Amino acid sequence: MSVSPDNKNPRDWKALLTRHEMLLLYVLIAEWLFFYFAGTTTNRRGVVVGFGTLDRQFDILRHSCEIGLLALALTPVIITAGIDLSIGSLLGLCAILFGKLWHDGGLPIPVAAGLTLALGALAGGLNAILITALRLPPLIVTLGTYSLFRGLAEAITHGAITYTDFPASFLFVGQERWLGLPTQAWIFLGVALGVGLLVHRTTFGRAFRTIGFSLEGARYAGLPVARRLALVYVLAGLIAAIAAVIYTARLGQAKADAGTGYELFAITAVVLGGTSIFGGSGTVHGTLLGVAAIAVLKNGLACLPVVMRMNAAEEMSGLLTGALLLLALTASVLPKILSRFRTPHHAPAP
Amino acid sequence: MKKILLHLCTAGAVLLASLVTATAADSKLVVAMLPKSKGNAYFISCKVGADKAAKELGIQLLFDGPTDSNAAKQNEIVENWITLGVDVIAVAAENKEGISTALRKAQKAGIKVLTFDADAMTDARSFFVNQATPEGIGQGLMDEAARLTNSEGEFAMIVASLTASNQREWQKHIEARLKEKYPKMKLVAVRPCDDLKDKAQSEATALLSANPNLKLIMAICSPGVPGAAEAVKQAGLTGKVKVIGLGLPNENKRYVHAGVTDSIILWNTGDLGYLAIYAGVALAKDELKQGAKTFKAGSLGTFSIAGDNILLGKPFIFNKANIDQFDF
Amino acid sequence: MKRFFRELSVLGALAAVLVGMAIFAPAFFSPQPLLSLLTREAPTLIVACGMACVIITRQIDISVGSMFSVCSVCAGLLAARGWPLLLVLPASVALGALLGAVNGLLVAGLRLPSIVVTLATMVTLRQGLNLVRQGEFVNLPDRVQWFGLSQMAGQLVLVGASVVFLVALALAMRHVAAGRFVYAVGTDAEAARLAGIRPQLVTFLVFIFIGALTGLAAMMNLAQSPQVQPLSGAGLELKVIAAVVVGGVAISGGRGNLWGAFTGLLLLACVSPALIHLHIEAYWEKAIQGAIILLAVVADGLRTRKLNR
Amino acid sequence: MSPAPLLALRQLVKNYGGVRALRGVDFDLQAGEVHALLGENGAGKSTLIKVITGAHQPNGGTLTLAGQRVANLTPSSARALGIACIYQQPALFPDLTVAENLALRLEATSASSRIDWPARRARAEQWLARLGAEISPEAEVRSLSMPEQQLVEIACALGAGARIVIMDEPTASLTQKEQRLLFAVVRDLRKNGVGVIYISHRLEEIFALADRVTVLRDGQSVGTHAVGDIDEAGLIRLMVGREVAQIYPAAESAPGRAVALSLQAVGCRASGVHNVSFEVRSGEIFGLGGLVGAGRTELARILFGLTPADSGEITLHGQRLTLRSPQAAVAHGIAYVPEDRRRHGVVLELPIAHNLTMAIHRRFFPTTWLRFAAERALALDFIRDLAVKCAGPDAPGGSLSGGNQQKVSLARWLATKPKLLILDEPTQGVDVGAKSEIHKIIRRLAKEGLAVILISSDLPEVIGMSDRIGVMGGGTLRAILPGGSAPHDVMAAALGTTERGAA
Repeated sequence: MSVSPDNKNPRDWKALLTRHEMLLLYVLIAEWLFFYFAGTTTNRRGVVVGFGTLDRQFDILRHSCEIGLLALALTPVIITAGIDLSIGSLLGLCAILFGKLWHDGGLPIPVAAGLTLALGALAGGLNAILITALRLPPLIVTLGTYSLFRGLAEAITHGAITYTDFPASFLFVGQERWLGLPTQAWIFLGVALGVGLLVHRTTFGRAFRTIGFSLEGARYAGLPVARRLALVYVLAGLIAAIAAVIYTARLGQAKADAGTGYELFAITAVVLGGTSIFGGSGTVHGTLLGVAAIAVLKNGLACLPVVMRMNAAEEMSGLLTGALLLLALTASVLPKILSRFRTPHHAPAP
Repeated sequence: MKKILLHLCTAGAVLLASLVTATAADSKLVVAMLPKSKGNAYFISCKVGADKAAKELGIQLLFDGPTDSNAAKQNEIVENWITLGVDVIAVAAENKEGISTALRKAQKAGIKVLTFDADAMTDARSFFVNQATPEGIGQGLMDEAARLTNSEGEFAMIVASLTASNQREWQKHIEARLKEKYPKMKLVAVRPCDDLKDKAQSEATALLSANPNLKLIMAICSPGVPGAAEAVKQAGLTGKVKVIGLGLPNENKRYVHAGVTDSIILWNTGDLGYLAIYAGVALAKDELKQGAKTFKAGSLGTFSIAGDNILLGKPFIFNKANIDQFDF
Repeated sequence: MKRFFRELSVLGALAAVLVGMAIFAPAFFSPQPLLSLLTREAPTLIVACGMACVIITRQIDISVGSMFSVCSVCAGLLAARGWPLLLVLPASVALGALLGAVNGLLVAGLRLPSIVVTLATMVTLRQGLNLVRQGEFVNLPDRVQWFGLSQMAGQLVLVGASVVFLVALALAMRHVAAGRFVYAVGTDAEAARLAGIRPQLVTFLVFIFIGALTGLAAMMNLAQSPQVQPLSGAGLELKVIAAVVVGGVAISGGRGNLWGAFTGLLLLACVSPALIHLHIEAYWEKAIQGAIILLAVVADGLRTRKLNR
Repeated sequence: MSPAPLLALRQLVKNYGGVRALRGVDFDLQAGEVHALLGENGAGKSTLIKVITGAHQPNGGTLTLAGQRVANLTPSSARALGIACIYQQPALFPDLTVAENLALRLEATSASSRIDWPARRARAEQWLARLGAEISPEAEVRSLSMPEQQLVEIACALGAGARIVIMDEPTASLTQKEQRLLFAVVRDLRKNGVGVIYISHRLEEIFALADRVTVLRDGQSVGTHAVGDIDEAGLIRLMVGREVAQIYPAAESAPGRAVALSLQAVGCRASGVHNVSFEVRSGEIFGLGGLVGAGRTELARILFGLTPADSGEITLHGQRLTLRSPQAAVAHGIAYVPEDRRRHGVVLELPIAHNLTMAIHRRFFPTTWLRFAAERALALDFIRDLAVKCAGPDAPGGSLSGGNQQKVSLARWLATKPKLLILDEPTQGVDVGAKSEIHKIIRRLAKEGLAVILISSDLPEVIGMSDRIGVMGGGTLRAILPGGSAPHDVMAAALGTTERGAA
């Protein structure tokens, strides 16, 4: 989706071409081409296998849906200069609640799912209240809920119970294809479109940016700061719940450890996508590119004969993701550093 | 200017790619092995045996898994292998149901699937290389514990994590055995150590001070055993509080010799890996079919098959007497 | 008195917990096990000191866990190679400082947000270590444990050393100019610059400092058992940050002190043993810890709210 | 004139990348003189200070201190050489105590040096006493009022034993009493042979205090005069390079009869405002005079719902209002142009267009769907109407000069078509040209029937602009005077009977 960020001048094509998102796109293309050529082989039975196959591309999509959703949830949060460390744990909690509602509660899947989404939003609301009503730093609040949500998930299941044996009709969401694409991909794209429009095309997104740049400024402009901030965190909770349902469908099981460590990947993707951790600037399509870049890297590496011989796909992908993030960060500040020598876009206002 | 950059990137990519692929053109049989968690010394020792087998059979072995035991990661890796078109997948399932969906997919794609160490749903694989049934482990550990404590008194357990499914399985069987055979024994606490030795040590220390008449600590994850042993040693309770568990000889030798740890129960993990690979290759070559009663695995000789379980043999009890003969 | 209200309230909470334990589980206070428990926390305390400084400068370092693992393994390997401890210790500290310097360079030099930088280094270091070590234990020669002292002596040395260090650092933060510079930078970097302090330099040094301390802590952990596990540092960062924040160090920088961080750490460290002594099921632990953190944060919120009125 | 001036600048040049902030400044400061520095915003005053205090390095020219040519000055070395600066916004450490703030600025601290807290406290007390300020050295700076912080700043400078003291708009937020104290201090400094560089937009201050005045325009010094040899008109001519015919446009119409806003015994415990009652008619400019801390901004914050009133009645056009939040205030047609425009007035990073529509999201984007074209059009209109000097509607607010930022901040609220417009120090720190333009705009709005409340610490402004002047003090309304009354009366009212005549 090509939603142009509404804080840039669309006519300035040169700036557009050198913008972070574009650079990331180049990286992504290069990455993809590399793996396409290096990661595709024909096996003993003469079948073309590896990265180049359509199945693999679909798998990449399926595997990145949950983290992708969390990244989408985080984008508005980070644009308001906030952060939410709890979404990974919340995914776990929601997965458990979903399983419990369906299995123990005996509710039909759609109802259970609906309730789970509501509960997810509710949990997000807890973050929202602490952050807006008490003006607490999001980092710490969500660090607390990070432990709390995971803790509740374990407390509910005693760590032990695993909900499983979901009906095929439900597993379809996570494992089959619909209209040519993995089913959950449609949900993912839907959410992406929704968040994208919200952030780039509505006054809500405008308010998010304003708050991110200057919270006081927003308040003095009569913007409903508290309500907008709350919205962002509730939305994050809601999307985390959606991710939880998809996760359950993909694995066919709900377990208290679902989504452990996902928040880090999500943050990485968002920052990689060019959203400033200081708030204000950032785009949803940037985030999507960030998610894609990481997903392609992870899956591509697993296809490289060299890496296979080293039996190190997992470690390599982690290593390179970290390195990629550092690279992106450095790249993002380079212009600023250079502009200390060349012409700046902002002379210090008198 | 950026466009040029773009072209350079692609050109570079293609070039690099051609180099890498050039080295990849070998058409060996490919067997992919998926441990629960890569970092875990237990599976590393499995890999040693697997490598040996791979060399003997002249096949390519892929050994990859989550760096922390994580069911979702396991599925993703299996699905990767499917699109890689490997010939055999051998899995130690972190989670029965979770992994099975992916394994069935693999079978549909014409890939031979077997499990080792921890089984998946029976319809999702053709054979299970069974080192020892959960019952076997549970009963073995419980009986050993009873032997050391004269079947009475309090004991505590240290597990990897509250959510790891094989741990739950074993714990279940241990508690079952406890109920039916040792009424005078009492399980006072079950503590997770997140597969961290240091945490196991802290937990065990607390357990010891909290339960003065604790007779024995049973650790059913390999980092847990040395952790618990160290705690007992530091508490100066060597001999008074026994330590047993599932662990690797090398990590525990010093404690066994020091008399802190009485015995660790384990099968020969090297052989487990070795057997799994041999079985896998046999499957791929259609030398191993359903209903077979025995199976010959290279230098290890013949193993019996019960149903679709290839039995490695009884779990082994390491103690002062024999532990030095093993290096894994 | 009023200025230390926050610290005192945490101390109160800790006292309450201890009293509770004294009533319901006096065994908790039997000296030897208690000493052991304290010894287990000694390395964490050292890292917490560093984290407090970092947070006071309005930065954060979530890569300490990975740095801890890397230092442990490297120090372990050196010791196993037969290096004398007198060389291994400085080596570990130096390595830590080096890793810290990388963070510092990126944060202070390129002015990148510390949370993201350290997130990146955390992932990179952890996976790098996995790649190299594949999770294999490092077996240490016996002379390493307790630095070759008797166990009791070793434990006393470790606990004593960490507490002495804490006191020294706490005093330094208040009574040595450098300490005040850290506060100055944390409360307003620009004002600090106008006052002739170099904020970027201070930030850089603080990151080196926490790195070095992590190296030290890794060493103190090494001395407590005959084996090192590469995973050893996993989760350390959250534990430490939580302790510091519960102890009343403001994430917005410039406020709080090490005494608070210390009490905060003790409070959180009590949870797990307390649960064991009170025979409460383990699966409540995470939830309770989360609740404590939230409680502390909410308390802060209500307090600052009153101040702003 | 003494042979070697304390400070001599010759052809000083400073570029920020392409922007030439200083293009050749000559400036002399003698020992024992107060040398006023004057110029529109963006003329280069702030930059000049940054160079003198070593915060920035000049790209060209020479800087000579007491005959000594100085190169690459740093903040610390500048301090060591006896240069101290009192900044517009105090550069203090909010989380640290007053004593420590002083210490950090005064002590030549090496990182390893030990800290002597009692001595710090003692020194702080001594310097604060010398300023006649009742501030505890133990107080955290964040708990101090703006003027109090200013005094701490000055104490820092004095404490530094400075030979050259730079004061950048020091009186901008000081009360009359504190101002007089400050003037006394400045004269005292002069007597002791200290050179004072005094920057202010208030000409009367300059004439009251300075010996010489140098005018900057577009980064160049356009003339230095003894204050005796030049009058206001002359100075203004030098500053803007043109005549500003009349500083305060006369009212072109009498305010209407209809009462727009009426307050009945309004108060708010939290912000110390109590029992305020007055009426503002449509088309009327109601000036709020008084000293800083008198409760004027606090009253404005009540009317804008930032700190809700807990007593009294507010009615707007006969409708009784309860204003619990800014949103509520905006919904009822109340607009507030805040004092601190950089922090509250405009969002510096966002384009002008976004800043303009910020307060009218509801009305301008009824579907919450953004209409970029319409927004740009609206922005262009306002840019034209208010003659905002900018690169276009997409230029970020931060790229504008103070005066133009103020116009944008004003335009945002005009866009809401308010019934009541509250202006808080609309011309503070704004250059003379923009100042008179803003005054014209205010008049026009009043003419169009808008009820305006004008808060200003600049006495002539309040008196010149207002139809009626409400004078506040101690958090309540002390008196209501007709427009154009004598400054003396206003000040007397503001100070309350006790100090009558002293002003």
